[in-house]
Amino acid sequence: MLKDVIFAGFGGQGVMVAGQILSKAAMEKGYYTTWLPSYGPEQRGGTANCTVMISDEPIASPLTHEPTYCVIFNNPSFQKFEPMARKGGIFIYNTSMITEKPKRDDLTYIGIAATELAEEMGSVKATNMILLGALTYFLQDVVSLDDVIAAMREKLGKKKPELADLNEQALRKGFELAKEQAK
Amino acid sequence: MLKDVIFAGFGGQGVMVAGQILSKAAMEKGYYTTWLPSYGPEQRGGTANCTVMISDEPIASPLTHEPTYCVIFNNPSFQKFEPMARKGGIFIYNTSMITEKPKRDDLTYIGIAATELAEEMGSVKATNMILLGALTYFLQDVVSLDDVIAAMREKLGKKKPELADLNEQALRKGFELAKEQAK
Amino acid sequence: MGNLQVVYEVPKIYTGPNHYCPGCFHGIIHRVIAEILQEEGWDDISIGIAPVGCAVLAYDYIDIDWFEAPHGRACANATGIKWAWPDRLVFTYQGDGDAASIGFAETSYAAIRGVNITTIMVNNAVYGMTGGQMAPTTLVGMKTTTSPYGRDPKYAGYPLKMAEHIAQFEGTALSVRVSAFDPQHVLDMKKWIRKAFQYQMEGKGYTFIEVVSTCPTNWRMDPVKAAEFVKNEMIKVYPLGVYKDVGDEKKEG
Amino acid sequence: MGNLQVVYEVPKIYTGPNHYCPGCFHGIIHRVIAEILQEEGWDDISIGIAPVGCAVLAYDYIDIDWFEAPHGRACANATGIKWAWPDRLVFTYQGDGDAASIGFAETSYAAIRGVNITTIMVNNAVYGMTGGQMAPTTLVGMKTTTSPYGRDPKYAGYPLKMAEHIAQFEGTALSVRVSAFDPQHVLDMKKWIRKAFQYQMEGKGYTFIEVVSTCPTNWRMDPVKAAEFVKNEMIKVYPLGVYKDVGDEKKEG
Amino acid sequence: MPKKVRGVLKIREDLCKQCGLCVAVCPVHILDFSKTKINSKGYRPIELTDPDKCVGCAFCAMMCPEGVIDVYREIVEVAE
Amino acid sequence: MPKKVRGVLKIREDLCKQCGLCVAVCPVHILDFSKTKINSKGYRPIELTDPDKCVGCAFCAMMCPEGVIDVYREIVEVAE
Amino acid sequence: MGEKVFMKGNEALGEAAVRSGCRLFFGYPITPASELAEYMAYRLPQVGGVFIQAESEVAASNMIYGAGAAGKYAMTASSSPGISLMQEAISYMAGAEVPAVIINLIRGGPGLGDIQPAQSDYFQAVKGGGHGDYRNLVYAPSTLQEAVDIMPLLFQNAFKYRMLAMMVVDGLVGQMMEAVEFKYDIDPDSIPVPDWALSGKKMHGGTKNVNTSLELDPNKLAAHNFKLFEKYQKVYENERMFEAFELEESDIDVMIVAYGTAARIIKTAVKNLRAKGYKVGLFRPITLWPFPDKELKEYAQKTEHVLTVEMSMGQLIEDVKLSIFDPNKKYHLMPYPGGIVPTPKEVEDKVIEILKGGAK
Amino acid sequence: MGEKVFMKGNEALGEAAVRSGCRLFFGYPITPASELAEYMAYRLPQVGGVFIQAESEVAASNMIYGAGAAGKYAMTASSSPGISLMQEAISYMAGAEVPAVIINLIRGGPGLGDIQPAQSDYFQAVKGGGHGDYRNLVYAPSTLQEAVDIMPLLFQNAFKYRMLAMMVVDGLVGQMMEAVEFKYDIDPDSIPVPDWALSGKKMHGGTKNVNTSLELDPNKLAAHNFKLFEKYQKVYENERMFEAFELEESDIDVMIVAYGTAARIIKTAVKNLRAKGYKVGLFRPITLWPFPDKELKEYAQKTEHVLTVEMSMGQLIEDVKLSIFDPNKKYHLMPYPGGIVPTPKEVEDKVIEILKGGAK
Ligand SMILES: Cc1ncc(C[n+]2csc(CCOP(=O)(O)OP(=O)(O)O)c2C)c(N)n1
Ligand SMILES: Cc1ncc(C[n+]2csc(CCOP(=O)(O)OP(=O)(O)O)c2C)c(N)n1
Ligand code: SF4
Ligand code: SF4
Ligand code: SF4
Ligand code: SF4
Ligand code: SF4
Ligand code: SF4
Ligand SMILES: [Mg+2]
Ligand SMILES: [Mg+2]
Repeated sequence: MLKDVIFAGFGGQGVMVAGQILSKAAMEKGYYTTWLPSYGPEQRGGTANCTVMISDEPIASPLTHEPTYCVIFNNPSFQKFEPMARKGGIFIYNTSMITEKPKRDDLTYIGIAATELAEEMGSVKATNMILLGALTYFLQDVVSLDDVIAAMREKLGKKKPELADLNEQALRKGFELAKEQAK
Repeated sequence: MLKDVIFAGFGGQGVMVAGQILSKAAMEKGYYTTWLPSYGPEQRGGTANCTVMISDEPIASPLTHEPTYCVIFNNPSFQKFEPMARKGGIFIYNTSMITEKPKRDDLTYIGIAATELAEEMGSVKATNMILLGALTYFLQDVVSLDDVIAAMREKLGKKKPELADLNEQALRKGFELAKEQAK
Repeated sequence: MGNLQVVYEVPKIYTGPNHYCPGCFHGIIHRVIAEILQEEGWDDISIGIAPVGCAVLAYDYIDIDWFEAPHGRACANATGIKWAWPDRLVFTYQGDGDAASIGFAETSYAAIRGVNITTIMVNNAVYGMTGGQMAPTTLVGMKTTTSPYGRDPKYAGYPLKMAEHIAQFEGTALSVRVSAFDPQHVLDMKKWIRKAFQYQMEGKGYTFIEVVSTCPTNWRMDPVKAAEFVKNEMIKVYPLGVYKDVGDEKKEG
Repeated sequence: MGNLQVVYEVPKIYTGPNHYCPGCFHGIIHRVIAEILQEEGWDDISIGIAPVGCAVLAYDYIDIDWFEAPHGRACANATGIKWAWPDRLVFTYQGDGDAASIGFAETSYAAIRGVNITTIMVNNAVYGMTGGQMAPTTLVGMKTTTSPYGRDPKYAGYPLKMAEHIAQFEGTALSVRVSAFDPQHVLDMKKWIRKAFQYQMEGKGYTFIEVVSTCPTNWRMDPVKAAEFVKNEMIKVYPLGVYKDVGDEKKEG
Repeated sequence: MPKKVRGVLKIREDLCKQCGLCVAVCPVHILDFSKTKINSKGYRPIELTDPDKCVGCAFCAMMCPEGVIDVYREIVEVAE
Repeated sequence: MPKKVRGVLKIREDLCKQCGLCVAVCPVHILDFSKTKINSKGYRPIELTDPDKCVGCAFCAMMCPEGVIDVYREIVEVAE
Repeated sequence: MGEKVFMKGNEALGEAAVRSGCRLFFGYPITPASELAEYMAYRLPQVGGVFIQAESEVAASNMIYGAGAAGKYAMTASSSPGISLMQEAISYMAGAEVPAVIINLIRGGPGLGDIQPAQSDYFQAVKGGGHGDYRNLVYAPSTLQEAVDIMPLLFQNAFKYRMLAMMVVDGLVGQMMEAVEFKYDIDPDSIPVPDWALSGKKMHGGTKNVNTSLELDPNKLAAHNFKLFEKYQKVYENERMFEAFELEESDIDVMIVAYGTAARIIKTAVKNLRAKGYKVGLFRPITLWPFPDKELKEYAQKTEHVLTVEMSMGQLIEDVKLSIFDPNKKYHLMPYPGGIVPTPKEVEDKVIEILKGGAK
Repeated sequence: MGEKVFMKGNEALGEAAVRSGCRLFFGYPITPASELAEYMAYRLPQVGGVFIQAESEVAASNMIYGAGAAGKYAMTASSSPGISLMQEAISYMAGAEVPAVIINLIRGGPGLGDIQPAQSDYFQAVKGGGHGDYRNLVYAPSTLQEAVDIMPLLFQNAFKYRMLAMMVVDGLVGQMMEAVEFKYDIDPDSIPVPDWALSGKKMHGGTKNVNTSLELDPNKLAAHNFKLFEKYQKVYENERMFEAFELEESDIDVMIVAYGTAARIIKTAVKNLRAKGYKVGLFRPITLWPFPDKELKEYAQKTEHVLTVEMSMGQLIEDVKLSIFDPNKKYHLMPYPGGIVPTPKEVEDKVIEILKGGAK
């Protein structure tokens, strides 16, 4: 079993943290997992992305060139990763920021107005958690929603406990929305 | 034909210059020739030496490990080069400074009280020229005394013309003494 | 623009867009250099030396010949270039880490040797490009990624004052500390950079301009706050002023 | 020696013979350092850093632990050694080329960082070891093998004044220029080197002693003339004196 | 009719990074970020909230790191 | 009998390099290079031309780069 | 101890050094190695250690040189251009037999290049970056866990053999987060101060220690060189490390040789190829010097095709050829310069092409 | 022009550079290269050139880097430790394709070592002293006359290919006096300023020139690397130089491979051995990179025994083996580290021993 996930968006949209939380949740469940960011000055202003791999055996390559799961935060990332996504993969994207329209028929697209929803819930900062929650729905054979919530709390809870509750709500929201759309 | 000569003594005794003049004289006669000094901080205080090679074909090695001609200015150099000298070689040494006594029977030793003679002639600085003059006697198949005098004048004459005459005298003196002893 | 009178036009040789973070002074300083070069007609004979630091891509932003230097070595490269073309205008554009840490010797030696070049050193108290590490100019107590508990003089010593330092050398013709936190100071900066270039063209020796600048990103401040921090805190430690100016005394001999 | 009263005995830890040219001050300075270390009982806890320069073999002449540094890097090596053993007495012994040219950054940064070590820099205005090339300290107009027409400021800039330079940094506890051209100055030098070591043991910061010295060989002067040249010419450009002394103010915090 | 000098700005909106340095220094406080536009970089560029008040001092242009702003002056007649 | 202080030198002749720094600073001018000895390095080491005059000031020792000289004092009675 | 922590590579490398007993870090920031310095700046003060930000890599390398000569575990980390600036000190440390640890997170070159993962400092690390004849211990782990596991070995072998130990990895290892387990936590006070350390005479019986790389007599310097190479021979005999992955059969279609990140990625290719029925295996040197040449030669007997995949233009392949030294094998090279990381697919395609006879 | 002058090697090297059209020298003193700087300090002002004593070799290398990018012939000279300090700039010059000339008068290492003639910076010069994948032109003349003869080639090829040209010799060449003939005297004004030179826009049509080694996009950087290696391939094809000495017969008892001073000395050994009836010859690479590998392989067909004599511990021999790449030959090595120069006698004895079957 090998799950390969890409999170991609502008720097500052919480792309990196979303990936780290997923990876951490997987680790706590006993899986092998890697998290790899794009790095360097191109982060500044430009797009940033990270790759999460989850497997039940040691992970050879932390890089994926054909991601099965894509969590996409902005237009440039949509353009970059839609063609790369693996046939039959899951393509979750933030319709609040993305004007691009799905072009492939071999992917499951999950469009969520995550930024708007997050704003409604109290803070745009929860955007990434909504999208992560949505992803979690498709990764339940590996991590449950509770696992991800726990990982999120461990990662963020200490520093910003007030944010943790909001984030939990957001994760749950995303999960629900994915469930609905996936039907 | 290959002539290999070593000049050795304290720094400041004119060892290097004597070698350069010989080498220059040989070059002017159309021979291939090299002059190689020992170099570096060991020059300071310690002994210094230079090797002169003269040949009618390109010189492969500018180093000799068995010099045929040795011109020796002080005790440490006597000790160092006497054992190295080539069988049948010419070993010229300055008895004014050297207390060592010849130990081999396969060398032609030419002992000259060069420093004292030079002092008598007007300056200790001519010591090296007396010894070079002596050497010249043995190298006549390559350079004549006049060749060496000319080279000396070119090398030193411009800067110190007053010294040049003394030096010529010294070269002639050394040449004569060698001639006498060699008989 | 018809009967409109020009008050200010961005110089044509300032060629954006740039990659700097919003509000970073690097852009202001570039623009001002471009203004001077264009106004004086020096853009045709100028060679800029870009540093390794956030301004590494400076060569994309001013339309003159450019050299990209190894980290810290800009003044050595500039020395080579200047002696290749003694009548060209040669300047280095450097960060504080670049000019004052790894390049401390090369920068100082340009002054000691009195090389007829100009250095514009942008002091933002951190290593911007690499993610906000401590610079020699970091204030005591200031937290950076390599001084997470605040700069501690016991291990890291004290802020380095380059304008004062460079002023001490006989080879220095001009050493000035300026800033850009408000329009007046931008104009003042322009005046001194122009003077530095002029001195260079007159063969007066090494000229050095330190610009007290910002790094909103690594200071974790918005640009306006960062500009205020310069005004209120930075220039306490790095007082603006002219530390050396040989005036008209010294001409090339 | 029976009823003889000792006026002066060469310290036992000064272990000659050395390789220096006759009359070179390096020997005097070594001897004085040895005197202090022996008098204070510090020889047991001292680590000296020898330079690349004529004093490269300093480790043969004083009976303490020694490190031989790459050319110019003595202060960086000393920083590593000092942080390995913070309570040891760590000093660098360097030439002017070593400490002020190739090692300019490392020496300066010991001061900027306030590293608790001592540097003794021997300023003989030339590169002695390599055969008398120009040093940053060479006087204007002075002929050396790489300034055969005399040091020309147009290409080579102006003499570098290290004691003044080092004094400017906050991390510096003591910066003094001394000489050794007569017995009084030798004693004065001894006083200040001792003070530097004392400050170090008290954790006061970086201490720097510049000794205006001779190079009879490369100056092509006899030793007595060379000493006179120091007295009459060198100290005009390199005035002796205390450029910084924090006194008892600053203790390790 | 009385005349007065009025400033006119040319704004390269696409270059603006919404840093606010110009906004902070405008002596008559007429610069603000657009409520309606987002440029290609994703920033809300500046706009003049009250163009008539512009004195054409070019403080904004002086401060702009991106070279967004050109400043001109025109003489306008003022209705009493 | 009147007494006076006299300096006594211990000279490690083999270390001397004949540099003359000691000679130049001796306040009573009693140091000179040996006319007779040459040491193992080939130098003529210093010697006292008039040992009685030595005041034991140790100036010579202070200046000596080679650590040639130790200086002691003794009280001697002086014949009137 | 022993628990798994999810950590960024650079931080794990730093923690590994701390747990190896290292309390001295001297460094200068550079992408992608900066977080290692940053972690040390944060961590060392907590454990009584010292972090010094040097003014340059020249200075940093000379600080570890000093600290190593003083007998203490010391470390620096940098990336390619910074490592180039350390070459003089590295040569000196070899000459003076000073132990220290340097991590090179190699990035794309030459020059300023980029900051992506690369292996193009191979020659510099194993042949001669600095002047003179010398060797460094060079470890090239393939995963973060392996890097963490061997970290104590770097310090211990550096001190055992009195020589520099380098770890070469790349930005991928430094930037990646992964679960790592620290199986050790060595008390620095338990590490004896060597008797050659510069620590003041009184620490070692009153006889002075001198640390120098100078020897003006060429005969003595030559003897010193021969002595060093005897030591290196011992290191060669004791310290070669490698992994043979899927190389059990006696006949292998293609043997791939790769190290570090390239090797890690190639394991995927090997698995995929195996799934398709190709007998493919990977020979992975873990020590680049001493290079496991005997072992590589041995495994090469099993195959006709040797495919070297390296994130450089053809550096590793020289050691591969020198090890096997058999003109009857077919040697293939996939060079990945400039910060490009190979993909399993590319390697799979190449292997298939080789076996179809399409590749030379 | 054309007359023979009796000159010290370092001075002749300087004069050769001046007559090649070089008017810019940036250097830092070091034994045994100092006299070259000293000569330039004396000579350049006479011909309107500029001598700058840099504050360090780091600075010197960056000064020639700047001057080369400005389109002018520029040069520095140093010896081993100084060359180590230049490795960052050397890598940058390769990446940015900046031409310049560096002379390395190699001395015994590692570390401070000694100041005697050595060849132990071979790997550093030809493999990778600096970071990243790159090559320098490396010339290793064997006599002063040869050094003088090829000096213009260094500058011209540096500019032709936009890359660094190094000359590696040793203190023996620098310190020796010998008669040299200068067969050229090139007017610097006759050398065109390249259109890529940084000289101010107006010099090249108003469009700016940028000289950089930075390329943050790894795909572009990889492409740049491949482009560089295409250039290197061209250099390899055009510029290999070697001498085959006494290698005419179709069967040779022992072929010695050596370069520089070692080769010069071995010619004596070859003559002596020939006089004794041994069929011995010398293969002498003149360019160390590009290495004359094809030619060496060709000549190696004639012999069973290949004896590498190098003033280092075993560096040249790797390229010898890679070139010949035939396990059926017998490879012998005489390593001379630390500043020791081989004697003809030692080499003669070794050859005789080999032919008696005594040597492995
Ligand atoms: C030899 C070397 N060391 C380190 C680096 C990494 N590096 C790039 S920029 C930089 C510091 C930049 O800081 P500064 O000069 O202050 O410029 P800023 O980014 O703050 O404008 C460093 C350390 C490098 N590229 N090369
Ligand atoms: C990297 C390097 N560059 C140059 C040298 C050569 N070198 C040895 S000593 C020296 C200068 C010594 O001068 P200084 O430091 O003034 O000491 P002095 O001999 O005058 O006491 C130089 C340039 C070297 N050994 N290493
Ligand atoms: S990191 Fe700092 S210095 Fe660099 S561009 Fe951003 S704000 Fe400016
Ligand atoms: S060369 Fe000069 S500094 Fe060196 S030992 Fe001789 S006199 Fe002293
Ligand atoms: S020109 Fe002056 S008044 Fe007008 S918008 Fe700009 S800052 Fe404000
Ligand atoms: S200063 Fe320039 S970039 Fe900043 S907000 Fe104003 S116009 Fe935009
Ligand atoms: S002790 Fe004083 S008086 Fe006596 S010899 Fe020495 S200098 Fe002269
Ligand atoms: S100072 Fe010392 S070395 Fe010099 S002459 Fe006097 S005793 Fe001899
Ligand atoms: Mg900065
Ligand atoms: Mg000096």
